[in-house]
Amino acid sequence: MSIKYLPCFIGRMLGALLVSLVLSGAALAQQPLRIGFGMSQTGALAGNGKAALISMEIWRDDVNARGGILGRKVEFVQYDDQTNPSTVPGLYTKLLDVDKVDLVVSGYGTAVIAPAMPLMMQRKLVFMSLFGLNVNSKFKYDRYFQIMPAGPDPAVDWTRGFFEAAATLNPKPQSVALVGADAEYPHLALEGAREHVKRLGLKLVYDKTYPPNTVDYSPIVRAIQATNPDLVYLASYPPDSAGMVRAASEVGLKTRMFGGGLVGPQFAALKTQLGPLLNGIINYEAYAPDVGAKFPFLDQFLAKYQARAAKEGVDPLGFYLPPYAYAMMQVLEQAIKGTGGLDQGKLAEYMHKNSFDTFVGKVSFASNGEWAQPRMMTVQYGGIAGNDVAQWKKSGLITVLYPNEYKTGTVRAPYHENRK
Amino acid sequence: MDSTTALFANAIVAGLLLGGFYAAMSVGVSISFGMLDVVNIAHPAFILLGSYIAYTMNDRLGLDPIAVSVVLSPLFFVLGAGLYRVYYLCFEQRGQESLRGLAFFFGILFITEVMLVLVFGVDYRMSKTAYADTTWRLDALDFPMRLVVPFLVSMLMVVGLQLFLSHTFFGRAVLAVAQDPLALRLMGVNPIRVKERAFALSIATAGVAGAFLIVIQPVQPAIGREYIGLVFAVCVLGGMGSIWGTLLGAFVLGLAESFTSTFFGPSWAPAVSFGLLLATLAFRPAGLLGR
Amino acid sequence: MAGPLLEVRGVTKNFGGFNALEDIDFEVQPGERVGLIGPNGSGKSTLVNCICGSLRNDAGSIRFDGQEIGTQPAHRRIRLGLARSFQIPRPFASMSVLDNLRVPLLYAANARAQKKLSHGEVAAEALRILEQVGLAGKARDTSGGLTQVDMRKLELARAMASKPKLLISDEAMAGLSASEVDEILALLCGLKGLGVAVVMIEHVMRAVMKFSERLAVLVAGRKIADGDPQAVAGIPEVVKAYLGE
Amino acid sequence: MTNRVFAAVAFAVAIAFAAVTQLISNEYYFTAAYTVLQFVILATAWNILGGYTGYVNFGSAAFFAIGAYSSVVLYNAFKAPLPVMIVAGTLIAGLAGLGLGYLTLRLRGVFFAIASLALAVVLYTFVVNWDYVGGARGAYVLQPSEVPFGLPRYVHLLYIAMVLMSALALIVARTIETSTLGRGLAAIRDDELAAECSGVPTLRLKIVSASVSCALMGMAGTTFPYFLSYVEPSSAFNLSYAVNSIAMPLIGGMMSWVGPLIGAVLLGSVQQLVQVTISSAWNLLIVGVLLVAFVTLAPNGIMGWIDLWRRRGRG
Repeated sequence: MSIKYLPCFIGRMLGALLVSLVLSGAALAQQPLRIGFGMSQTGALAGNGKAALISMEIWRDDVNARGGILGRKVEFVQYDDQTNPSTVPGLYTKLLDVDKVDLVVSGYGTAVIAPAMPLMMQRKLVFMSLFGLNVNSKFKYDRYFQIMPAGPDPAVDWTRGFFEAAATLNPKPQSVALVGADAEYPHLALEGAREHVKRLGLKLVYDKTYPPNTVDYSPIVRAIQATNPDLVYLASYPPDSAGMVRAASEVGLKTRMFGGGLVGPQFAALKTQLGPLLNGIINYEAYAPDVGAKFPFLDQFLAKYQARAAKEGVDPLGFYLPPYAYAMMQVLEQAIKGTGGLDQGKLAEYMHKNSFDTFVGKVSFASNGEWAQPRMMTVQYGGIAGNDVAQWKKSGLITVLYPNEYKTGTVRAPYHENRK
Repeated sequence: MDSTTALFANAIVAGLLLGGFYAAMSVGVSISFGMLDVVNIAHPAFILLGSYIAYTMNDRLGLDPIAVSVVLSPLFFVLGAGLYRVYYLCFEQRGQESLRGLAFFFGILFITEVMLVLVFGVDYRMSKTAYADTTWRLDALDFPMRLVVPFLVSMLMVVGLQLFLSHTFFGRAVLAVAQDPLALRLMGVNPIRVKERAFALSIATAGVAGAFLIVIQPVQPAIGREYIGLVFAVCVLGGMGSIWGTLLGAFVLGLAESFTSTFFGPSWAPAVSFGLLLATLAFRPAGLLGR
Repeated sequence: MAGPLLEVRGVTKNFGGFNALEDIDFEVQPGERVGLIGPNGSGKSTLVNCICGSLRNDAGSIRFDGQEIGTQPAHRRIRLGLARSFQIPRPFASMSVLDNLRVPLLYAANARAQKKLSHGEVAAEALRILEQVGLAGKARDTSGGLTQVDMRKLELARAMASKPKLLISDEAMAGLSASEVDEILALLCGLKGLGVAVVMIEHVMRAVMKFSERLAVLVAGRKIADGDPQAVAGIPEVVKAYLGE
Repeated sequence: MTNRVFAAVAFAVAIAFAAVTQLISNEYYFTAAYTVLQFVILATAWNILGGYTGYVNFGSAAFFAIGAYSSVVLYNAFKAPLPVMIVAGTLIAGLAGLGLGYLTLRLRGVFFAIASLALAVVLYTFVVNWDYVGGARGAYVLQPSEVPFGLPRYVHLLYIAMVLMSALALIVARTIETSTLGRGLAAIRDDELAAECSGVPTLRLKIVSASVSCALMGMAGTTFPYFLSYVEPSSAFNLSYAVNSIAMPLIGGMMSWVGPLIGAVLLGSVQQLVQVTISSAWNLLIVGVLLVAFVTLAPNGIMGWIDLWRRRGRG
């Protein structure tokens, strides 16, 4: 603010003070409800962070258009955590002690959720987190809630779909290769996959990880091919998802099922970049146009989201993370309305006991704060031609294999014959 | 070919292809750091700048990224010349190049990175080329064009640079400048001018290497940092100031990476590569082909 | 003590295929003033570097004060009482002139002394040496900003501060004016009174002839003459090799 | 001021800073101060080798991570008390510095710089593959529920630990600077060959300097696991530690212990401020622009300015 405006500013401040003094009693209820969080706007996960932020802002505008929550307008206080966990304790203490927000929610991803946990536990706050993997297994905090539909035992439930689909193959698969990036999510997914390998009595012929900044993935794919596995389960982040998919095509990987836990193809950027290379690959998705009818509210959201996302240059499809970011806020909204206030203990109790209607369907929480029912879908891509983004809005490209209530088809195996 | 032999042969091919790419990334550093004693830690930032320029031309006009980068390399040459002039005036002239020069390039690295973030955003970008998704097969050997094309152009560039430096007056002046600037002055050559051009040449190679990078893998502004270690490792491993050494160092690292990935576990690849570098520094500091 | 102070026997040094020094014998008696001359590239500086430990000789032995020093690191040799000045002055540029002298006083002189000097004594001693060379007035100046002749004086003063038994002065006069040469020469001659032996490497023949009690000549890595200065300067081979045709 | 007086003053100031925890209840200031102080230690430590001796260490993050991960090991093994973690991490990082120094400090300065970078990559890979400390998945280190000394929150304890460690680091740096050792290091920085020929045992001094510098960097990392509760390799080895520990002394001035302190407090606070105000890619840009601006326009940093100004005042 320049000096020129200072008197005007002071005048306005004095005015505001006067008004608030006169109306103090009545004004209290009219004070905005402030919700604070850190969200990655720069750094490795900034793309996802920005998409989530847009969704949350859409929710805020929707709520305010309806007159707010309990008569209070909703305001956000939001900082950039730079995808750097060490900024998180500072940001959240600032939110709570300086900005004095009424509620906090998490940023995107395990790495920035976990560092906020001790603070939440000390202050006994309800903490809704956005796509954290199994964060609460160590903290065991009863006011923690998580919006990713991974199920009560995230590690195991996350990979269940791939192996359930594999079990339907005829003849039954015998051997499996597990491979993933050296990072928190892939390691967790592989841990879960090992459980299924044991459960199904498969032979584990390859079980290794690679650094996520690898340039050439073909030696890895060849080493996997040398073990001739029936199944190849891959858990990866966007850049290495692209690298592994390319390498599999270049080396001509021959296996019956390939994929499972690739982060990246859920977003439009990688869908368009890889295009037909995705044909035949198994993966997980939170939404598919084929089962749009089972997500009756999502269309409303996507209509709002896609218009804004295109303008701001973030994920233009919004099938994956954005609806969940919106749903996270819906859960909080309903809990506040249900308890009639911000008492953290009552909120937590309400959230444990009730289920919530959101844009991603009915949500209810298990005792550890994860979804009571896993709902991530295992899918297979196919019929993709060219690299244009619009085709992904049509049905037919994403076949849902699991869970059964969403199933639209069966596995097309082997992978190398469905790749073309 | 039985499967183990094929695996082995493919590991060699993959290592060499990767090494060719690493050579293109590092040859500029070999000139600036190895020959001119300019610790240009921002080299990867210029590589990324090259990537994004190639990406833009590819995305908007559908041009081949590598062809674009070769045509636009004079632009990088000019950029390099300008940068060296600033560096010379601010640091070399005052005799403070070692530490402050380094910090200067660190700053340049960040500024370039942020500029790229502001212009292109933080999403991964990749170029589209006709050959990227094709693979040429010879018996059991795979030659993915995505790596072969950059490899070939890189070899042309590196060998061309070596011939240029060893067979022209300018080249010999560059080789001499690091050792004895005074003697050059007596020969009637302005060492500052020689260093400026040589540095400009090194930045021009960064532009071309940037196009290779975006042909090979998706690119995001912050990944430049991941290559700082690699380019200097290649340079020191092969031997400071030797282009053949850089080529050898690049192949050694490429092969080490592909063999570790194939036979031991890809997770250990960086430790093997950089362990190799540490061992070289401890026991043969002049590098494999050091003078 | 019997025997020479410095005794170089059969020292050889190769760079790649190039023989920089070949089988050099060279001696200096305690308190002696020796001149060492030779054309550019004859190996004088290489010999100094081998004696002082900046380079390692490939063959031969170097004994100082009765001790073999050929394998010791440079700082040990300095501590034994062997000091040198550099051809191109190398002051500690960020330090004051006085602080430049503190380094050898603390690390070389103190290392050898029975009674260590306190910080105050070190400063007093440094100032005394600066007075000797005529730099006392500039004791607080930053050494990086000195004039050429003052740099040379500082170079000698720093060598003297390590309390040497032998000082090797490597072309301390190159490029100085006649009166400046005389100043430096007077300084070096003054060391005789302190019982310090001096090896003077120089191109300025006037100074060498005036200074030396003995004169040695290096040509292309070999010593071709060693003896009385007047006699050596008269040997035709020396005249031919050193002064040109 | 003699070293003993300085140490007394430094600890007195530290205790005063620690006592503030009794007056201010707002946790944010302590969390922010913790981060700034962490950089004070890193910058001071880096400067012992980089500023005093002239050897650039790119691997600050690696030594910081050694401190952090040694604490993780001690936590996993037997929930060791905080002081034990601090001492152990400091020693282990110092030993790593000793080893690296012994292997590469006889080489030219740039080789040491590259070697420190290589060490960071090798250590990173080891940590990623070491399941006992969580590997790539990261490790959870939970703050004890009981806070000792009647402090309101655990972060206050971490803050006090950080204040005391900063005081220690500054005392060590100043003691070295004013000692014979410091003069030898400065001689090495100015001219290594001339130093050796003045009787300075250069290799030994460089190794001592590297060990102390790396040990203090490790010390800065020892409380990191408790501060974050969750440590994973990419946050512990974050490039920002390496960059800031170079940038801060450069901006403050590298010739004395005051420079890194000023640089760290200034740049650290600016970063904290930017984070909660204009919040975006600008944070990195500020470091970049400040670096370039300072090294080109004020090569001796803020302390250089002050010296110049003082001298003008006298002249």
